[in-house]
Amino acid sequence: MRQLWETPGGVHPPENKVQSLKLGIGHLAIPEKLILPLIQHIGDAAKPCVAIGDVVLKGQKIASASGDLSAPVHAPTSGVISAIEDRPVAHPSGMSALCIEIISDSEERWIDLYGHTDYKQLSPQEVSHLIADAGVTGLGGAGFPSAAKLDNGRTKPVNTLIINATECEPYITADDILIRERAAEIIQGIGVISHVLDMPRRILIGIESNKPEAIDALREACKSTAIEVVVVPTKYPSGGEKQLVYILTGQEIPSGQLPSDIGMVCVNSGTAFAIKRAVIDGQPLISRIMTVTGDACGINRNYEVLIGTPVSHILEKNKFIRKNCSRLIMGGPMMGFSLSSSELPVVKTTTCILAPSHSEIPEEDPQQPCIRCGLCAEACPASLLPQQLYWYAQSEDHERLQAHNLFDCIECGACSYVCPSNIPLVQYYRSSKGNIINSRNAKISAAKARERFEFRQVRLNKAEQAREVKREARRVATEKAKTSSSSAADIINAANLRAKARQASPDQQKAKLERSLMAAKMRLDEAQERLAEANKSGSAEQQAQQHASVEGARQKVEQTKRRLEELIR
Amino acid sequence: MIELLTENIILAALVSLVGLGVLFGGLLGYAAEKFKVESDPIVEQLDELLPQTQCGQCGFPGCKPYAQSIADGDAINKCPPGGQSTINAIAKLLDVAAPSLDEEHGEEEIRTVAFIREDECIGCTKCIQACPVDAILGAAKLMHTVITQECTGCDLCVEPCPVDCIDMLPIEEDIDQWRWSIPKNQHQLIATSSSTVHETLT
Amino acid sequence: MSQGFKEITTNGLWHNNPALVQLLGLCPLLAVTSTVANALGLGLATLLVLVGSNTIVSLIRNHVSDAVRLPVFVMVIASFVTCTEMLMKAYTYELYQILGIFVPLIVTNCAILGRAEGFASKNSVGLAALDGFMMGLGFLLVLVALGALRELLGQGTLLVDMHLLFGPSAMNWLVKPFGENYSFLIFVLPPGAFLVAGVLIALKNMLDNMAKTRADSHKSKPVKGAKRVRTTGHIN
Amino acid sequence: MTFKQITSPHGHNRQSTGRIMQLVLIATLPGLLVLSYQFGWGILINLFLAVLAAISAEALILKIRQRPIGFYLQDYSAVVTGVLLGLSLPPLVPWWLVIVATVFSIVVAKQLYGGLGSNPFNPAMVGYVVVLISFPIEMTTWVTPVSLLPEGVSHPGLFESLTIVFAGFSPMDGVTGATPLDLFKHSNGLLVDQIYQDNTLFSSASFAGVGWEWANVAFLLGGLGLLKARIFTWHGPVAMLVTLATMSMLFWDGGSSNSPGSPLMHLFSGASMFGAFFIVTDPVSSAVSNRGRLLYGALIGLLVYVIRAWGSYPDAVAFAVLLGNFAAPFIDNYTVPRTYGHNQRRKATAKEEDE
Repeated sequence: MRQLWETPGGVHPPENKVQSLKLGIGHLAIPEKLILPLIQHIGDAAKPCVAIGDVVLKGQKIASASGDLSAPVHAPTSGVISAIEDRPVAHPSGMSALCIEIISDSEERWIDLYGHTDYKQLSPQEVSHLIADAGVTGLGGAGFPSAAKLDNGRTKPVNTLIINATECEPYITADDILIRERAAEIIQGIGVISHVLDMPRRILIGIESNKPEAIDALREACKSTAIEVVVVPTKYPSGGEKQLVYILTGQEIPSGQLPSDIGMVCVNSGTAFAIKRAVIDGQPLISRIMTVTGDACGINRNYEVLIGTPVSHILEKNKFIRKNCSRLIMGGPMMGFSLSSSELPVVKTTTCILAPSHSEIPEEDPQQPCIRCGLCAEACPASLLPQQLYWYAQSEDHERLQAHNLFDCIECGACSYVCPSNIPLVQYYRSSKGNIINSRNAKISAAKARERFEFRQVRLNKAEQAREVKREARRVATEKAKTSSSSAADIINAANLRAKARQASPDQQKAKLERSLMAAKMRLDEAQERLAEANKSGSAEQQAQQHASVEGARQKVEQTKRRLEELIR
Repeated sequence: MIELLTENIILAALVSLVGLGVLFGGLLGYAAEKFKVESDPIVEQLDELLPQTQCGQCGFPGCKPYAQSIADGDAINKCPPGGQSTINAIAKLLDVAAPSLDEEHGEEEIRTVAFIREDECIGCTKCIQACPVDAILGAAKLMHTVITQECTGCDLCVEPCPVDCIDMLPIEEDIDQWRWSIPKNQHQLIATSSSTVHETLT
Repeated sequence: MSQGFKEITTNGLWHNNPALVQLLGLCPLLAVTSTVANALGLGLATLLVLVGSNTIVSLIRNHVSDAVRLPVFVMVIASFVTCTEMLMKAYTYELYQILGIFVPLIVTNCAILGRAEGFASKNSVGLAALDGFMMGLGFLLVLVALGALRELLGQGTLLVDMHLLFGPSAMNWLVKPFGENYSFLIFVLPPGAFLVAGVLIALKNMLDNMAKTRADSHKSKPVKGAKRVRTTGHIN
Repeated sequence: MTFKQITSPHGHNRQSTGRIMQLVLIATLPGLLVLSYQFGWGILINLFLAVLAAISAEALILKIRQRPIGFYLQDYSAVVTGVLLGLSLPPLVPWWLVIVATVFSIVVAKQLYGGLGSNPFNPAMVGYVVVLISFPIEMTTWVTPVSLLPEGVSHPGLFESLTIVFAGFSPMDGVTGATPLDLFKHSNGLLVDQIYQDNTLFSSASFAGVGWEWANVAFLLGGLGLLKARIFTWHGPVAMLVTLATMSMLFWDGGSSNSPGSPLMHLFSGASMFGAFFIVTDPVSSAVSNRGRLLYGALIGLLVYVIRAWGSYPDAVAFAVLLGNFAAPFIDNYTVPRTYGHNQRRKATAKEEDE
């Protein structure tokens, strides 16, 4: 038995995993429309590389990665591009982002696939490129582009590869069922990853003790390999990357750093599966295993769902009853976010659609004062002091918040879960983090503005000084001319110079007047348009008003014209 | 000498007091030289806290002059773009009570950026001259445009524009800039019965 | 820095009251206000010192270098405290014994040094003396109010021991509104002083707030943005 | 279909402040029963008066502060304060004393600081201390435990108790007497053995003074129940009791005339157990981290012994707790736990340096 380390804190919410494990992985009919957000991962949004009306094949790239930290998007089925526009996406804000919509032709015509069963012949770079090109991102939660993660791991020596199969959130069973049914493919995927990482010294699969069947399947699949299946005690949130690393190795990822900084790479088991598909089968990431559960759904099970499928399509096929549903959650109950609408599409990071009934997850009770009971501090897996953070978040004391390591909070929700006063602690932390980042940014841009302002002052001063020098020189010259031998030639010269200087100005004046004439005319046109409109539909008062403004504009035009003529004369 | 002092108490008192005075005076003078505090760069610290919009709403030509003026004892509530948070920060720095914003200098408004309606711009360069942070690009008789990232939203360019083609637009929040908001804290709401508390939740 | 008579008066008695607003001189304030007589005694002594020190400080203000002003002020104050102490020994010896160390401790009362530094050293003699008187009076009034409340709440009497100040005829000023056996020790002890002083400050703030809201409703709104200047020079 | 947007986590372990307070109330029951058996109706009258006053005072202040009354009363914190006060005040004290203590607790110590969660001091102990130093005579008169009552004398009945409390009659002779800690305080010059022999309070006791020993055992039981229900952690109470025991062990010199008493006597006399499990564990006014609570408890244990042994009051839990409350923010400052991924602990007052 491998030694395990125990993380501080943690909670044991009811697991509720049995419901969705009664049936195996199911398949859904292809929806009529698929909506593919261009940003389904951490980093920069992908750039569309198709146009409206294009016919695309299943697996065809429709948006390519832009920059290092980005991932391409592929068509999940064959069909026609019907829109490239802002649509509401699955995001806690409920806001919109650029999406590509495909109307399916339900023919499922694939592009040609090129698998690389002989990937070991390829260099790690080439394999990583294959992964990047298939649009594989972390399927567990945040959606970090996998190739970027592996590349980053390759820059430093990696001695440990950790496969995260803990799935500690209640309700979610996507990884569990995937392992049960497709363990062998996951192991193949791990092989690909370890090839990219130059064969790390040890490979550990962390899996929670509440998945006996999956554990057996993994052990069976790992028999002839060096991969070690490590069963960790069931506790939320042992599936957090930092927590799992500590449980398995006793090492902590230093604050603000990545696992690769201590020679580790942590990959989700679903991601390993997607990498296998991408490299060995040549299939881009266009579908994922996802749990559909909650009492408001008649059927609870896992599906292999095409990315971009609207949630409503999935719910319809699962005997969803709206009136029973208290809220619609994407992700698990602890860290998932509630959806404002069921029309939003499933993305690469969607692990679960949870539609709980009112009795399952009732309305929150009103918030009560914090009594500093300390339950939150006991539950915190990062050993923070949540009640102090809450206090400082309320008073917006950013310095103290940072001194209390707010940014080490992983937003797991354990503190809010145990809080007897129903304080939405996590929301306070998220909001404070946002405020701190905003004020950091504001500071940076203020510094920039100051720099520009000061530079401008210096520039203006210089110009002024130069002018002053010239003026002074002129004054000296004229005085010299006056006092000394005021010869006729000099006088004439000076007069000529002055005249020249003056002549320049009428030109400028003319230009200026011309400009204002143009502007005045433009305004007159506008005013007349408005008058016409008012005459058509407005009240008498409006008409009179518009009339007056037209009159005013006309006068201005006349006036400018007159002045221009005077000048020319 | 000592005899003289012991016999003449008043003289003794005088001598000892004068002696003490000289001693402590010397000590004070020495300490004043030895532990001299370098001049406090308070102006820099104040300038750091001001929003650097350079808008002039405080009545000073730029943030730095206002910072100087605060250091000289001016009121700290004259900066509308910075708003209450800036006032609080300055008050904390100076260890004084934070007043509320002086409305004679304007109101705290949401941040905006200038936007030039480009088809109306006649290329007069007045806004370029007016911009305190050189955030407007353009040349004479050519259309101008605002570098949005550099614009501080001071609106100094709006007034000089002869054709009124500059708008101050609020910065729109997109999905990247969206932040969670602080939850409404019900127990601090002033309410008169528990039913209203429940209502505020929904 | 020239303030009018009215301003100095209201500042001393109310707006800038040393005890309620500046929270200066809290040590005697809390320690000796267990009865009206104590409070009045110490208040009068402080008043005397404050007027005297303010006057002298104002007189010498142009002859003292900045570096040594504080020692000089303290010296001046200490002289007056000594005078006062001697006076009290001479005329109200029993009260002096009750007040004990707190009479010499007037030297350390920051309210006095504060006024010397903050006002007397910047104003003419007349104004400084007036300021000393008004500040002293403000302090005295708070002391007496505190003393009266604590005496009443703590031992159920009012104006006990007044004969120490005003002679034997004051013996029968004593009032016992709650009967003979009343006692609520906490108000006689220092914690009670904190409580009562806190309540007094709260009361003052409440009155101020009420006055402010009343004044605000009359005041015309200032023009918004009236004081703006152009940071970018003149635009023609 | 549109849905309501709610922040994560979704779901909650259904523990609520009100429920925690109810459990605390239930846990005081064994102690209440033993006290009532030992000292008669006075305890129940105290309890009733204190709870009534606490609820009324809380409601009144909430009304003045324009806060929802029903909502705040539901958290039972006022009731808990009332019950704790009722249990700690001597039986058969005048009614107004109970009212003064409770009103002080709720109004001054709790609501003036901002209500539940914002009070730096334990409200019940503030109320107790206020009446203790204001009315020393009333507060040091305890009722004799039932088994030590003289022949033919019994505790006053309910009606009689009520007249004593409300009409100000004094109880019969023999009904009141000293407490074990009182005895130790006021029997200078006697060997501990002599004290034990001379006083029935000890000679007929099982281990630490008739009446109080069983009341303490009952509070210990209630406290262990709360510990089992995970209402609080073991750190505070255990630290306090261990320190108290250690101190009394260190200064237990086998029973000389200077000895302040045996460890057993200290642990099971006065308000030791009550304080350890019902006062020290008050989350609002204690230190927040587990290490902090260890220190906090230890400090209180130390202070209890110091005041009992060398101070002028026989029992000291209330004073020790208030002093501990003073120190709690200071303790918090130095006991911030080490965060995951950081090498060093930080002080709570530390401020982030801008990088």
